[in-house]
Amino acid sequence: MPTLVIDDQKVTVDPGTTIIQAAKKLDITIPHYCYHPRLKSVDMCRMCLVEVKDIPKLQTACSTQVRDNMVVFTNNQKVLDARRSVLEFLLINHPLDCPICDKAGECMLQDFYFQFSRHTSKFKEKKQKKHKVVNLGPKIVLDSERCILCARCVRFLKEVVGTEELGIFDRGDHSEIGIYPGRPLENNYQGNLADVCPVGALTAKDFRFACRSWFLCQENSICPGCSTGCNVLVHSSERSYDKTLRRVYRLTPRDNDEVNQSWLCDVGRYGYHFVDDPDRLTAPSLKRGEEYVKVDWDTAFREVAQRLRGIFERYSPSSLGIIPSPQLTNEDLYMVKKFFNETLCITNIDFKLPGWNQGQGDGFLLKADRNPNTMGAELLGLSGIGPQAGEIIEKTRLGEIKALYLVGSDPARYLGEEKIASALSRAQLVVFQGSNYNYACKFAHAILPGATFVEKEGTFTNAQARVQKINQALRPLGESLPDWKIILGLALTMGYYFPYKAAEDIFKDIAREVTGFSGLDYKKVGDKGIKLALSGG
Amino acid sequence: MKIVGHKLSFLENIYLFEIVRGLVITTRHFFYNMFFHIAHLLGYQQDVEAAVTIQYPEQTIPVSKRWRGVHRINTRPDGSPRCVACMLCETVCPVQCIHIVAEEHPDPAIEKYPVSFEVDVTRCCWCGMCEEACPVDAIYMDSGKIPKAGYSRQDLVYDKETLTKEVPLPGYQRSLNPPGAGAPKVNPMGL
Amino acid sequence: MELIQFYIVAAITISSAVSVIMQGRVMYSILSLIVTLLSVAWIYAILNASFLAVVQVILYAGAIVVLFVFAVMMLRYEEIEPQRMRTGLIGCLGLLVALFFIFELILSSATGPFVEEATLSADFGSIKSVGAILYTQYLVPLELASILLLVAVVGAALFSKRG
Amino acid sequence: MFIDVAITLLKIAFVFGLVLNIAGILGWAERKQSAVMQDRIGANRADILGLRLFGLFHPIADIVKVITKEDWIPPGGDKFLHTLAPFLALFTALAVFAVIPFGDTLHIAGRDIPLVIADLNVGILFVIAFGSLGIYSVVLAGWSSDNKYSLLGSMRAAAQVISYELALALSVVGVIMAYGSVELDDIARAQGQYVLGIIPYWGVIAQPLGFLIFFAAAMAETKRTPFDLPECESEIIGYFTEYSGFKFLAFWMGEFIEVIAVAGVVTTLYFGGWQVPFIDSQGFFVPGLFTIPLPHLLVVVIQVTAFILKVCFFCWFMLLVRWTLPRFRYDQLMGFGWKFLLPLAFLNVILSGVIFMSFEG
Repeated sequence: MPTLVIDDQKVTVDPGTTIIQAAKKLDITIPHYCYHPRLKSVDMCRMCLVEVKDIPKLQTACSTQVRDNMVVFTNNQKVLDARRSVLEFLLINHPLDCPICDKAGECMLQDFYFQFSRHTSKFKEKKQKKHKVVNLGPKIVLDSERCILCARCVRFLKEVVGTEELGIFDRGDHSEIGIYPGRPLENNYQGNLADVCPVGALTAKDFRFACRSWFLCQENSICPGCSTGCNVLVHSSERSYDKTLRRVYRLTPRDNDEVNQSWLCDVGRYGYHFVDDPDRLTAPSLKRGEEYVKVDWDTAFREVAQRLRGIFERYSPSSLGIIPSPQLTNEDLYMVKKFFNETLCITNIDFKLPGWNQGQGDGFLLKADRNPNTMGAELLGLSGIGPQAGEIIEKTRLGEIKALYLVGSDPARYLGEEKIASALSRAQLVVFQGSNYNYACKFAHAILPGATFVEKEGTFTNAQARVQKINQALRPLGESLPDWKIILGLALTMGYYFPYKAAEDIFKDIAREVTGFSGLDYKKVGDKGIKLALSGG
Repeated sequence: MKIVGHKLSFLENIYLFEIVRGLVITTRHFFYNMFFHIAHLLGYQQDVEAAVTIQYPEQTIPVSKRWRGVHRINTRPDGSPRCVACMLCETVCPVQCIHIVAEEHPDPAIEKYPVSFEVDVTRCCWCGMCEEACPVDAIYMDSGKIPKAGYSRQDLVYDKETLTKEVPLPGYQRSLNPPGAGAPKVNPMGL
Repeated sequence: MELIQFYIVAAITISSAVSVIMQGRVMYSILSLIVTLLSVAWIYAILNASFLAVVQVILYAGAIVVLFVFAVMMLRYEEIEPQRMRTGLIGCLGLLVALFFIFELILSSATGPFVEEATLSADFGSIKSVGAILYTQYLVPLELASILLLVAVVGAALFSKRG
Repeated sequence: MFIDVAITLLKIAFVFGLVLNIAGILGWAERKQSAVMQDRIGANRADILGLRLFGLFHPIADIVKVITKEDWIPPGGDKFLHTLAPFLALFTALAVFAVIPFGDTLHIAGRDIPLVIADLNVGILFVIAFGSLGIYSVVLAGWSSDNKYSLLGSMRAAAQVISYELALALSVVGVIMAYGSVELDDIARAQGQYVLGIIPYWGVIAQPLGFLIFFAAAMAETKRTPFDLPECESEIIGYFTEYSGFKFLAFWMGEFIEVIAVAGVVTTLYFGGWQVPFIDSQGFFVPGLFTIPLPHLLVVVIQVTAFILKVCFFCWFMLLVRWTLPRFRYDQLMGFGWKFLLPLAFLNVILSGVIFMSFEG
């Protein structure tokens, strides 16, 4: 185990470690462009030069492996001069158009220039003109003038994705990134290119010009796109919602070695738009004749409670069907189970609509099951109590089930509109609770707006039975509420009281009652999640 | 707290003479001003002012060259705003009165432009920081205008078209590139 | 002409006086009282006693009832149901007294006027004549009354200082 | 008979037309005068077809504005009294003009027409009586508004008016002593005499102290600066807080009418009424030397004009005072009334009594 000194601090690392990794252990950041912890080092940018004692020339920290008794200086004058020179070199042909560059504010070139360089350009000649606004594919735009040719993108596509669409063309100061003829960017991981690029050369079309990065807030969350449960950061801002109808501006991957490393697939990355979609349900509404009337929560609860009670009194609990969605958090699902199954003794609860897990996986991050919390729903016992979800719909069509309560689920997506129309139009009461409008809402007698994953706290259990936490990044849109709160309110109106003030209280009960969750709390789940100890594996 | 009092003399104490003194002062002003008002009406003594009032919309005080009035957006030769929607003014604005929505410009040389550029003058505190922040010589407050009153709040939110139409007060222009001028003299970004 | 005027004023006086008692709302009761006093002043004026009429307005309507109003303004404003006529001993007594007066009234109008008609001097009821009577014939009662008032004023001042 | 009624109606029309017009113009005068006094220009923006006329359209604009405003009655208030109060204020202020003589007796077509609406033999006492009835408008306005601040404001206003009424009434006693009558007509006529042959024997000569007391107390009665504590619209909530629209205008007009009433009474009592020095029914004369005879009608016109001018002067003077003096604090106000003006008024009565007695004796 070599022990070395970096800037007068001693550190012991595994053999084979590079200086930049060892410095990271000491919380010393060595500036770099081409180095990426998950890609091979190539020494292209020369930014990470550090001085190693007894070696006359500066060494690249990203590729020099540590030796025992090595003494490294990352911050002395020699190193600083070198960085300055490297930056001056890199900026020779840079167009300096930070005001219109999407990367401004999170650009490493900008940061390091202000930190180390602040030079006046000595370059008198004409700047090299290159291609600007080059369409690399449906999601990415390239600006060659801003490119510093660190080749991170090229290497990402080669090493991680393996599709190798990008390459460096031409020579010298004419060098440019480009796609091979006839091989456009079509893979499912292009979004990562914009993240990987240290400067503003590659920008995401989805985020391009939508917001300056410094206006954004970040919150840890989990991608709701599939059962992988990739760790993400939600970048959000409410400042111009009225003008742009946008509050969530992007999702970026968050490091988690166990789940997604540093990557995020495009399906998940661009799947957040439903959060600010115009079809969001923003106020509880009740059907009056053919019209929907917006009401306040109390009125909505009273009406739903009254009609549910009416059906209970006239028929039996078996005339009521609940179809929750595996898109909901553990807390929401637990609340569904606790209230409808354990308190009201309804057994027609099931989330497995036919075809619920038949998306298309790609074998890397994207799973076939496009629901973030299928495992959680299974563990909480929301399946297999009574008939399957498909049977519940069928029973509704036959008139055996008089009332249907949909919690976030979209049966029309799997079963087709015709079937849903024939079933739901027969029911005496259809309550739709969810965040966005869908076909089933057409038949709902009451619509209760639920919050989306960025607007509530909770946990998802991914396919590897890993419990991961989502945090609230935004206020719920309009009057919408987290689903557990809606059920809590409905229960209270019907005369059942549950002592929950926050999602955390519900999770405590889950930990107490559900096998696998025992002993957990939000603190233990933390930012990176925790794997459940399941007997079956 | 120290109260510095002034002992009233007997004459002051019985009010009467002090009241008369006050009345004499105001009466003097009244007749002095009245005399000149009438003289002005008859066309005499025009050079003597009888009132310090300035009849605002018709008459204005000449403002200082540094005075900050209603914002204006500088234009390119083709009349489009010079603004590249970098949102630095929006960022620096201490009262958040500027709202910009950016979009991709069809011309890749310009690349980014504001679809909507709104200044809410009801919120503006006239600090002029937007002027200083602007990297492309686009926003200036040298129109020398005081915002007009409006019947609704929306009337006082100036949009891109309004702001582009504003011109600098003659002789007061602070921007180095006049609106709609040819080749810009100052071109920090090559735009 | 004068008689018609008198009957009108008398009607106003009596009806407003009844209103003083029958009103449910205190403020209206007091306003009726003012109307009563003003119409009494009018009667004085008809009787050529203009000084008395004006003094009636200044003193009663202008000063004394203002005190009443002040007192009422201090109280909480509540609507009071007009009280029923109370039967019982007091009611009977009141009825008896009323009957007696009505009887007297009928008797006197039947037997002719109480006072013989007299010709008035030209300045009857003017300030001069009232003053002359007050300061000659009724000098002592006037002075006594003014001393009483003075004592009351001094007493009030003293009490307000002490309080 | 019929002609008598017609003449009385004519007089009423003349007086009220004059008073209401002056009151309307006072609203403009107040703005303009204060502006001129303070080196400003004042309201001059209202225009009809570009014609501005020194802002004379502002009173009209004000009235249009006020009439089109919502007439609001507090839901918890007393609807009847709330409506009654402002009109009571107008009525009591206007009634005073019934006894103010605005000219000498007019001899025309064999008739003697006294130029006063009602020649009551109680004269000045009538003025005081209606002044004291004016309190009710204040009290009822505050009480019927169902607003505790209005109520407090009305209490304050009523207290002030009652306090100053005493000094007001007592200061008049001196005038009554000087001219030996309470009738305003007699008082005005008696002021045609001359002291030492050349000085007009006006009330202000006979009663200088009484004049000051009367004027101060009368200004307090009109509730204008420096005695404007009941109103001071800008900072204190007063008795007409809950008033709007036309009823507010009624209070506002009432205030200006009171100003004119005070000016009229002061003119009549202390400044010779309709008397013009050295002009009597015979014509213009220089005492002891000669007389230039003037026609009767001209003399009457001169006298009536003189009366109106005097009233206008006092209106102007009261505006001048209002825009010169700062406001009293409330305790100072009450102290000034009770501890200064009232003893002074008593002193004035005693002094005048002694002086007149010694002159007569």
